[in-house]
Amino acid sequence: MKTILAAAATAALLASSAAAEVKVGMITTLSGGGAGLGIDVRDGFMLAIKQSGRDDIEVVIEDDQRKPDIAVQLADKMIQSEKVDVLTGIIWSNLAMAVVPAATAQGKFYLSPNAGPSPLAGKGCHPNYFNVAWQNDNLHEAAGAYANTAGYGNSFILAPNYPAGTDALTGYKRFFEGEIANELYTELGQTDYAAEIAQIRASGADSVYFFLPGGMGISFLKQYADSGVDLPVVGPAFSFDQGILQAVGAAALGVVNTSQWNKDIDNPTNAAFVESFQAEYGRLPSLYASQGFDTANLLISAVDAADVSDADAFREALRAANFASTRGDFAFGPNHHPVQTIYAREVVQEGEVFTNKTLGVALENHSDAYAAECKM
Amino acid sequence: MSEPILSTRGLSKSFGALKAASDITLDLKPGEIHAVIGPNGAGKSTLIGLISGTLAPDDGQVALAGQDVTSLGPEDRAKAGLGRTFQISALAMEDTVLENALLGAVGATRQARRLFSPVQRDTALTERAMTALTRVGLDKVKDTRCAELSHGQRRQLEVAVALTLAPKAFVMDEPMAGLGAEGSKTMTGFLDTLRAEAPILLVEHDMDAVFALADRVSVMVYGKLIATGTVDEIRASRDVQDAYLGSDA
Amino acid sequence: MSTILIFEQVLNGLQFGIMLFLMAAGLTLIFGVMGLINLAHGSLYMVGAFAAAWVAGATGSFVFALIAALAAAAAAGALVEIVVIRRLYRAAHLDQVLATFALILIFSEGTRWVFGSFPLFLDIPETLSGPVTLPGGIEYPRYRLTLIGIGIAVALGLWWLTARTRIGIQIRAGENDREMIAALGVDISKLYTLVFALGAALAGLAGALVGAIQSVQVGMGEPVLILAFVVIVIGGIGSIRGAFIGALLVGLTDTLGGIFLPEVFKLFMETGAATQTGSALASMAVYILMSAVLIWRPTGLFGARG
Amino acid sequence: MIAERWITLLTLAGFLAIPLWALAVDEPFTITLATRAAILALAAVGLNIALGIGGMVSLGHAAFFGLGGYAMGILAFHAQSFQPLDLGLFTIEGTKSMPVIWLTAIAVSALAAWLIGLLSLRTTGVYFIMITLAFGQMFFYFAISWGTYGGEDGLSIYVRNSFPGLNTLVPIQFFAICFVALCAALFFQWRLRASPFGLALNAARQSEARVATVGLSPKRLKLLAFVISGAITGLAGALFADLNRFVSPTMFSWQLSGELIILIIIGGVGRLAGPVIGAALFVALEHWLGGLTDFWHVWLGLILLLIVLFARGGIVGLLTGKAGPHV
Repeated sequence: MKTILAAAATAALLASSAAAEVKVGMITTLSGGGAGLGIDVRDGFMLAIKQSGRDDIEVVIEDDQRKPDIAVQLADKMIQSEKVDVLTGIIWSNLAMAVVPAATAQGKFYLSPNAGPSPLAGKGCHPNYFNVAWQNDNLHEAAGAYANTAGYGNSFILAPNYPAGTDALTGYKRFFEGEIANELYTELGQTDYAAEIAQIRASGADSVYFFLPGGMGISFLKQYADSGVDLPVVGPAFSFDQGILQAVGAAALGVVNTSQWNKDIDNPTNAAFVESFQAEYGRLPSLYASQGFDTANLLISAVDAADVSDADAFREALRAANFASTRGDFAFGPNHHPVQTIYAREVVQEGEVFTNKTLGVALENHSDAYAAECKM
Repeated sequence: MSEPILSTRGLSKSFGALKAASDITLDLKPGEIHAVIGPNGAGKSTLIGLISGTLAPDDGQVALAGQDVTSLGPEDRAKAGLGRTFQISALAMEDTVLENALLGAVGATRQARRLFSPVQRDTALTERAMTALTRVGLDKVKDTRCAELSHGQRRQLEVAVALTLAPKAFVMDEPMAGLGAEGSKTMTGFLDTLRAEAPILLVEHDMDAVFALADRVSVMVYGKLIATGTVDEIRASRDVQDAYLGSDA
Repeated sequence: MSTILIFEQVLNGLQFGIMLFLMAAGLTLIFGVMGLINLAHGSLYMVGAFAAAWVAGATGSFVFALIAALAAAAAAGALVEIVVIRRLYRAAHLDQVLATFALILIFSEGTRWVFGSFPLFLDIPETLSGPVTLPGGIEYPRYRLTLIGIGIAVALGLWWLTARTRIGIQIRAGENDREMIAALGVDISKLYTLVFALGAALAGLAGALVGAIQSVQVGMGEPVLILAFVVIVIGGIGSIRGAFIGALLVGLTDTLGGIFLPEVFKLFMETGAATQTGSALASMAVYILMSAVLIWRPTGLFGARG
Repeated sequence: MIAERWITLLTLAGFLAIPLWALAVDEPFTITLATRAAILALAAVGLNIALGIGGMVSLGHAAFFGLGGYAMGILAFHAQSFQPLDLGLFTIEGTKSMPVIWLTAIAVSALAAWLIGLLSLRTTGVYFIMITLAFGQMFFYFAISWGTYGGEDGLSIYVRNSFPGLNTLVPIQFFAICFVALCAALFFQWRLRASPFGLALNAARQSEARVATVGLSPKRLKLLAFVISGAITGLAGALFADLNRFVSPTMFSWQLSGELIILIIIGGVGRLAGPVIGAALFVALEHWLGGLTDFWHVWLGLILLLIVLFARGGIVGLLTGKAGPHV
């Protein structure tokens, strides 16, 4: 055992004396349902690595199949066998909850390109955990704030019956000042919303807020558009990202949704990102792609500033967030979650393609509700 | 006159509109072989089902050794002392001959709750099983899988498993079927000696065997018993001639 | 809660049930005739939806899309029957389970290989979109009414097919006795391929019809498959009539449970907890229904006894 | 053709050799993979007693796997948060001790198996498959919406639970625990199969009428087998949770029940080594094919098809040249 440890130490010394090699483990969903999100994160991330032209960052990519136990197993592999320094890539909150606490406890850095479950932002926060996307509640809070400015006074709100769904409705209610006509928890994976739409019709609400990620959102929007109910709909960006919009089609036109990013956000990094992503992959980038891209650029900025084997210095470099984000200004709050502006955007049609147009700011320099609980 | 070991009183069973058994009353006395004969579809299998407990009667009672067993299921009737063989072999076909006989021994000695000691190393159980196999002449094929046995051997194994139970009464559903002339003769000889251990209610198509073995014969037609008597009485009965023997034999 | 809303929810439950029936009918037919547990039935549903989405995208015609869905699913079904399933009729149920599970993997990932990881677009045809006003002032989507109509037509068609036609007689005979039907001089393997393709076509039709109001994506078939199994088990395996009743029961239980259970819990709990508890119980409702039916009648409502 | 006994011994020897080799060349992840395979094999051994010997095709064994997992998760959660578990009448302290957790997992899943078995055994065949599925789904949806223990997010346990005298965080030591548990279960199954009970249970699978005729109740035999089966799968669930230091409702999913059945069919139904070979092969394929292509499920599907079509009786059936028990 001793000799193995010694060998490992020598190897570490050698590595640090050479060009600061950084090994990144990316665990993301590349097969089965929901693979589209993981593929976008991966493509965005790898685009940034490629553009940086660096050869001192090595990325190992593995498919978690959206199964928590597989994700844990892959994390073990990356830590034990690949000996990565930084982990990233997980899309889903439940997978993040399975992987992140154990990984950070073992001294690894974790950069979240998508999931931001509330325990990791509050009591369970960790100095080595950085969220580059959002805390889960953020976009819902922004939607609540937008609903106020739009003058809505009575919302019908619905989400699937699981923790992220509860968080979503809580987030919306945290900022929305009007009445709640009804609060509905649907079945996870539900595909038919006729019954819910009938309730919306009968509820007397003046607006609808829903959080139904993936195929659930597609089904809801198509059925809603066909139902003849014409209350305005607000949602988080997840049901209106570039990958999903084409499948919803005209049913989504005019729907307002909240996002920390859009392809028309006016800054040079974003313009270059949108253009190069399209050139590289032949499709418009989604917000997941932008998150992957930002995550990689944050990492690159930290690698430039500090040696990953010096954990404290590297952590400081990450905290500084000294990189040009596709969202414009980007900074971390005390719990290592973003403090950022969240926009309201509207679904529009550009030629054959459905996409989003920014309407305005929903929440300016917004942090999250859990930062105060974080002690680190 | 001795008390019957097994008796039925007014047993009836219908399947929809079909009266498969109506008002069947018969008994089985110590030391006798009582044969039930009748054409196909007469309700003999239904009667066996009612007696062994796989079918619940619409009406009537079954008593075994003075105990009313009408409400009991097949396993409890077996516990009460009924040894039954099947017309279509119901054996554990993937298991060996010995294993099937051992099952009988395990059931008879109520040892199925033992989870951890190998049954084949239990000398009491194996002796009980081997004794039964030897008596029907299957001891030499004890390690053969049932699926590889001939029809006749399966019949013999059915009887052997019933023997391991040391029952108070046997109910046998066509034990001669598929045996061939030679095998039939052996089985007839064996059953002849068996009646001293426990009486046998014998449902059988093989008339030679029935007439050679039976102390009494009951004739069943269309779900009813039309006659019961000694072999000679039955042979002489006009009713039986008309309903059955005349047309069939 | 108003009567209109309740009536509308009952319609929704019926419509959901009738779509389930399209899936369940094929499943129960295949099990009844060939004794095959076909887990890949959900994949045929997906094949139908993808074929419809692809053809609708290329031609813009919903009718062509439906024809394509029927044809593609039937062809996929026949192909699978000839290449794989045919070798499994005499195999243990467990081998059938493993083989058809393998088919799910191949179909799902194969579809993702061809069509990519993002959902496809399939829309309701112009003429059927929007709501209609029913007597009593209920506004109800025209497309969903059409679905109910198509489902009932298919149910009647199936009844006619099995009760009144030569092929139906063969199918019913095949359920009872494989040797007998062969002795009648019917080409049994052709009959099986035909029945399998018919079941597949029904699944494909359901996939296309439902795909227009849901999301056409890989993995869409499995949740429906599980529900379809629930349906045929409640109805009694092999019984088309049982599948129809079972489908309506499941559709109504699922829809009405989701609406009314939270309301019931609100009577004695605070709102947030009530909706969550009610929804949790609602998602279990069809399974509770199924186990209750099976405990009461171990072979389903219309299953063969004994 | 090879005798089954040798296959079992060779399989176990191989199972032991690979992690030892991995330890020597410092490939700790291979040890983790072997541990995962051992635990899945243990769960499938449990199912194999019900399925392979008793003929009960349960598509609800994930219920027991999940219960074992949550027994671990809940006890360890209360230990790490220092809040006793309030059961109304009395409270229980959380614990990080593996033996205590295992006993709890076994007891809880055995109780659940008794209840589920009692109701499900009224049915047979496909109806039995579906009613067990229904019970599994009820647990699944309950776990998803039960917020106290994380709902769909699941529960993270930060440090692996402890076993007296061992450091469970060292991969090879945790593997040793799981491997010993697997061997113990296999030994138990071997003795069980040869016992009077095993003989009767095996006969009950082939002919319920035969068993009833010798005075035994097939239902009661099957129920006891189902309880034993559920208890072993529950133990595996507790170990699986400890391997991942995480429990979530996916442990209750019907896909997991299906996977366990598939492991058994690949290896060989009713065979001692069947679940072990099946699990090892499945984990190896998952790992190796997953590394080759994003679309590895297609190839996995094709391999499974080939096994069904050309290796009746699974791998063990292929090696011994005997088809094995018919379920």
